[in-house]
Amino acid sequence: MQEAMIKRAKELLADGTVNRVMGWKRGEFSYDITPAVFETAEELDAEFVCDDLTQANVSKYLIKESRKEGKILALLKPCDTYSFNQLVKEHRIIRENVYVIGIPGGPKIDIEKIKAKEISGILSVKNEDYTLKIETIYGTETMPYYEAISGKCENCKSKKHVVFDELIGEDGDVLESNRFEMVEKLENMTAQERYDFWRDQLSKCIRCNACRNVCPACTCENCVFDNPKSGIDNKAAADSFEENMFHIIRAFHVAGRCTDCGECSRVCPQNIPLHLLNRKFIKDINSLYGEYQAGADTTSRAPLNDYSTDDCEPSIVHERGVE
Amino acid sequence: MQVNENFEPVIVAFCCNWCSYAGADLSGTNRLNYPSNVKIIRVPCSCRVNPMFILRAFQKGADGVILCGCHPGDCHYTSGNYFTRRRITLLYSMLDFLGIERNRTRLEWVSAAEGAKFAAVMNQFVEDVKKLGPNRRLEDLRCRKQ
Amino acid sequence: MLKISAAKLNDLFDAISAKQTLYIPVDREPNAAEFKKYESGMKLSASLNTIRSAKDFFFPQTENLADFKMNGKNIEVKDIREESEDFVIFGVRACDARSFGILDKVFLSEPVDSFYKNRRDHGTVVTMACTRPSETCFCTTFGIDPTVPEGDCAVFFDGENYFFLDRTEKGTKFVESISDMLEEGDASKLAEVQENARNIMKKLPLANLSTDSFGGDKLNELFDSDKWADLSEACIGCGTCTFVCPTCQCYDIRDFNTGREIKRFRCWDSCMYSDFTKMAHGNPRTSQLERFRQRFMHKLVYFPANNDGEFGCVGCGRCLSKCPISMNIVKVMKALEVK
Amino acid sequence: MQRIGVFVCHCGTNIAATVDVKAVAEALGHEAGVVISQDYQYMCSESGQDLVKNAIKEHNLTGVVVCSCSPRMHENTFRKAAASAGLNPYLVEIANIREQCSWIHKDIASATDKAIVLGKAAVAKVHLNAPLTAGESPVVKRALVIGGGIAGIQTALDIAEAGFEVDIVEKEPTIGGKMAQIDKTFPTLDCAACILTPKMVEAAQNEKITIHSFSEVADVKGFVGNFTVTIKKKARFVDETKCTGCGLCTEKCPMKKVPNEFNMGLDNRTAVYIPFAQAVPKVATIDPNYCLMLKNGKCGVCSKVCTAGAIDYKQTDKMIEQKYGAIVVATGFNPIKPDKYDEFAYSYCPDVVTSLELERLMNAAGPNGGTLLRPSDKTHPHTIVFVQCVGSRCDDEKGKPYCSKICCMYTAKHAMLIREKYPDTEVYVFYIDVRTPGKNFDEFYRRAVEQYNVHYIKGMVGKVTPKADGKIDVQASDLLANEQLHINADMVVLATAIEPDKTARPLATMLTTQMDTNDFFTEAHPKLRPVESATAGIFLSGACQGPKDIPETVAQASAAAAKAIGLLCKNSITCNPCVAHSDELMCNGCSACEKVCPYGAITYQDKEFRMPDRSTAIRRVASVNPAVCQGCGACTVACPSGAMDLNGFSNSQIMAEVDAICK
Repeated sequence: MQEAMIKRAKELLADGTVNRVMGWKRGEFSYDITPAVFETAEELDAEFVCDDLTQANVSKYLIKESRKEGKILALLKPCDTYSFNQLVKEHRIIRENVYVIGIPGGPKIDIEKIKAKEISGILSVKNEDYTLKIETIYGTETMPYYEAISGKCENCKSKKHVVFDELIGEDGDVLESNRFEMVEKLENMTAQERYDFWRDQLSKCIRCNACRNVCPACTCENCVFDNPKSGIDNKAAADSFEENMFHIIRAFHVAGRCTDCGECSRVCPQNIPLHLLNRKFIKDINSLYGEYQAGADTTSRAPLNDYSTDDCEPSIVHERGVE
Repeated sequence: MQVNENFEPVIVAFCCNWCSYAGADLSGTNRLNYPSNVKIIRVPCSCRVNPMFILRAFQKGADGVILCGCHPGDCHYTSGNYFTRRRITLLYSMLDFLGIERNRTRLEWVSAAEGAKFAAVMNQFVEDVKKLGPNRRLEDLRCRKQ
Repeated sequence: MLKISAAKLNDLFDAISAKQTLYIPVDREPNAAEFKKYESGMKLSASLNTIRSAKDFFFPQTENLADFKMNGKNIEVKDIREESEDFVIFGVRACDARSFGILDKVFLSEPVDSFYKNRRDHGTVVTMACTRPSETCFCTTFGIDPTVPEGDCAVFFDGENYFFLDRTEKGTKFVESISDMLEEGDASKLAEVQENARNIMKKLPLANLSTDSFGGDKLNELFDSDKWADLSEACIGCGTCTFVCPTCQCYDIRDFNTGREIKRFRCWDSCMYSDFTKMAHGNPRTSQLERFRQRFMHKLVYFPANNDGEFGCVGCGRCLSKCPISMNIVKVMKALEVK
Repeated sequence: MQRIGVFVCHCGTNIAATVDVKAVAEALGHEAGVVISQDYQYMCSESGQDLVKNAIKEHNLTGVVVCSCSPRMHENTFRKAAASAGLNPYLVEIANIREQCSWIHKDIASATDKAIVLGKAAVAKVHLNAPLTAGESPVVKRALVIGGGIAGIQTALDIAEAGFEVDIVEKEPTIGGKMAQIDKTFPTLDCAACILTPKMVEAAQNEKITIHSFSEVADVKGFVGNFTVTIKKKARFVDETKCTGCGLCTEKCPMKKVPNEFNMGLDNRTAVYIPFAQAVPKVATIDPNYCLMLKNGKCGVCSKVCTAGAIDYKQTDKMIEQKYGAIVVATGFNPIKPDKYDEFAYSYCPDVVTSLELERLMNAAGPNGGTLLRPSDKTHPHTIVFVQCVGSRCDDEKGKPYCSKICCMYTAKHAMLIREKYPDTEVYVFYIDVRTPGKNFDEFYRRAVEQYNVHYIKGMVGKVTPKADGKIDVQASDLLANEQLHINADMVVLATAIEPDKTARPLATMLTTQMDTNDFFTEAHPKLRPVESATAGIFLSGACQGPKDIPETVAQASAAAAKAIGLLCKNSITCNPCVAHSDELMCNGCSACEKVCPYGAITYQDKEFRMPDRSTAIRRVASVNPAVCQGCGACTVACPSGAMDLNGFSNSQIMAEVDAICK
């Protein structure tokens, strides 16, 4: 697959369709893959990588890239196409300046899941018939592929590319997923248990802003948390309140816009399950205002910019679940 | 739950200018009683209330926040309160998800004619918040009154 | 050498924590260790390192500096400093131990940062030698021997026993304070364990990373390098690298209005942030390229220039595993290296 | 540094009895920035206002806080006072310590504490108030009326009468609308054409009125006082300026089998046609769906017979653009088609007709020349059954939830006319209720029952079944007698629900006005602003706003005209300065604000900016039209970056109030 991508990218560079390629670059190890822009065939041959460990959603980079001279080729996994579409919808990406090739999605492997099995000194990871063969400084280790699946791929919502100019590999379908399982589990806890759960999680936050800065929905020119004029700016949580505040407001600002790409939880250095906050909003929106998938199209009205005269009252919160 | 008789909660009420603020005025005109814990902030429309304001109130020491607007369909700006309803439903649901007590927040539709309702709503809300006691789950310790 | 058997380690922790606050690394979840205040029964993490570095103990992420109160037209300033209590950090790795030396150079040189010094004076650093380094480790690049860590007292594990080597006056006091629990032991197996670890270090993928191309005298060529554009291209401008880094020491000072008083506090800042060192006139570094360059120039050029050639990196590898886009100091060094 | 004056009103004893006003003034005097804090018996009185004015001058105040009654009461009073003393009126804030404090609390201590807190919140807010100036926007002195029925005609005539240019856009070839199709009107039974056609002529002859018939609104841009509307004049293949309306072409046209819309398809017309004798403009129109020349290129008879040379087969749709200060919507209604109601056999039994079809059947200009005959066999019907509420007051999806309002009365009219003209005919009316609130309405209905012996039966018609002998079996229930009935009828007339015209919804989108779920236009306020839409400068006339009979329609049409005239009289409009504004440096251009704006006040433009990294970039940014924005603030919350803020109720002002209350 990687070879097919490189081949096609080189063709599109050569025939002048595009002048750049947005992809990924290999690093020092097998897993430290960095999003990168390639300009020549040589660079692609030397450094381009797209394998089981390539997780990053590159759609956010296209905001800037689509405003540069010439057209750029973007290789997008199914989940990335939702982010891309949402950004087109919000006039952030200039669609005409991007040539989109839909590429197959995951499930991707997350190195952290391997390291969590107390496997260290990892030199290489190979997928051999759904068993991972891991070469380490301390010898060879194996583990089942599925145990190393990235959190963002665990409840894949769709294998369908919602936008593309051409495909490499086949297009898939929107999947039935049980992605709200954990949200439901929390909803069924008591308020005290939920409070304890989130305090435990959010108190780990170091406010590195990785979740925000990687998020394809967080594309504000200037985030309210960075803007002294907003009145709520802060750099570090000086009190537990500010940990809550940051994550509540961030989730609220992306509610109805979050495509559930899972990047926030993937990049969190403290492993906070931030995607649960977004999924809570998605679940509520789906159940209260009708199924809505952000990024599925570029024309629908976002649920928070819309209403129905017979919407439920907020008191519904009191009627559901457990306090 | 035990009610602490000495606990006087701080209650912030956001009221839309056209209906609820007028409703609050009417309950005054009719000399209807509700606790002085309730302090009203006038906003043009309930849809002006940003979730940030609600969180800010809790941060700075509020024990309960109530938002009042025109009845759905009666918005002076025709649709503002419909947006409010969605936003606030989701916000309150999220606060609930984080384990914040449900009764600390409320949304009520009070028309300019419903002075009695305004007073009744405020009486009930203050009583509910008193039952909960001081806001501890969504407070900023730095702002706690010693 | 004085030792304690692995089985009795928790007894030792109980004894230390009875006298002063003790922090040890524990597993919050697999592959995610953090320093926690010891409570009886807590298990020492087997992880190589913690996610957050140990710098938090001396340079916490947020710290109140002073309170202001308005009284009519007067402003009352309250000094809220309190003497720190004595505490012990157990299980600090060699890289983090070296980072304290780097932080000392910043905070303990004139004018001395009294908040930092207060904590530093009261903290005893008990380090733990590494036996099982990871592929992301490159401390040897900066002349650190992870098998013989610095710190007030170093602890070595040979698989059965923990051996204690006091290295400073504070360390000696610490060992004395627990001497009744320790016994003299045979350290012969230890040398073998250390040798084994050193051999692994030599075989690590980053073992050959060199600092030859860096240092205070390389300012202009490195600053002007055309590689920065490529290197910084994917940087998302978050502060992960900075906040997990044991040597990053930049902070911002802010005021918080509680309604009754102003609390002046400082908090970590990151040179990756767009408002870093923003002043009245604006921001000296306006692009992510400049901000990105600042971080690495600081560690590899500016810091050694001002500190007798000492680099501002200890090779702990945290940024290698935590950067959301996997860009890090090793990639920067390799790209800028003069071969 | 701010210099704020605080003025605490006693309001006689209204405030002073429960609030220690001196203590409030004293406490607020210590607040940051407050340079003077006074109390007074009646702050709103002449001398009270002078106190404020003098303090503004004497202390060079930058802000004023009045602790008094509700701002809904005297905010304007104090703003004016401030303005007269040279302080921007928007630098005044009111702390409501009467309605929301002294009148509701009995305990002096707690009421005083609360008054102080409310005062502090107002002081905190006024610190952040900015002087605001109401903008002005010019008014184009021309109105557009969309729809040329009786509502549109009346509105246009009234506006023209006041001396303003007004254009009517009518999608049909003639104005007149539904009223032109009606035979007689209730409750006076005068002839509809006799009262309508003079008005149509008056409109045509009025110099101030321009009629764009056979035209549609294609695009609307702009805002109150300054709309730019594109009107599509559909090709009618006849040069309006040349056609004399002689009708020769319609006589000679060989294509004579076109269903005649004006007569509800009950008879036929030619391919080139004039809808009815009194049509305005009296100009022929060629129907391209049937014209042999336009379809096959063979015929050309009309062109040959036209002495004026008005026929133009090459005519195309034409777009014209015009500026207007006000727009009146008068798009009217249509009866629904009852073909979804299988039980009424409408779709397959020709003798089951709708009420509007009955109007044509009875009309002298109708298909039968005014004699009521069954459509199927042209015989005289002896038993006629009227069914009320067909599709009105319906719970299911086939019909409408609302009452169509006019059916009860026109059915009484039909029943009475039939009994009058054909006394041998039995007339049955099945109804849920008979609703006759209106001047002389109930008397009219009672006349039908009592004098004309119309059989009113409270009950529902269950099934209408055409029989082999040409009769119709009407199976119904009589709820009062509690029995099932079978009526052997000759004709059945369905009082079908009325619904807004189909063109209304796309039009509402263009106008950024709102509609209810039934596609009726929503008025700005259901009680107090019934002829205005929520969008400034757009007014509502007639049944497009809800079901109405003719007198109501005409009344509303004149009311809408009055509102439009009120607007057109002004040379410019003063805008409310408490409007939203966007910080362009912060704006993402994501369109969230535009989506929630009920007024269409937000537009986007691509602008070049110098970015923080000294590069230049073209960015899409929002801008708010202050003449259109009403200041609700919906956009400020929809905006994630906080670029959108509201004058007078800014984020920082509201948060300052929150802080002051909570501390």
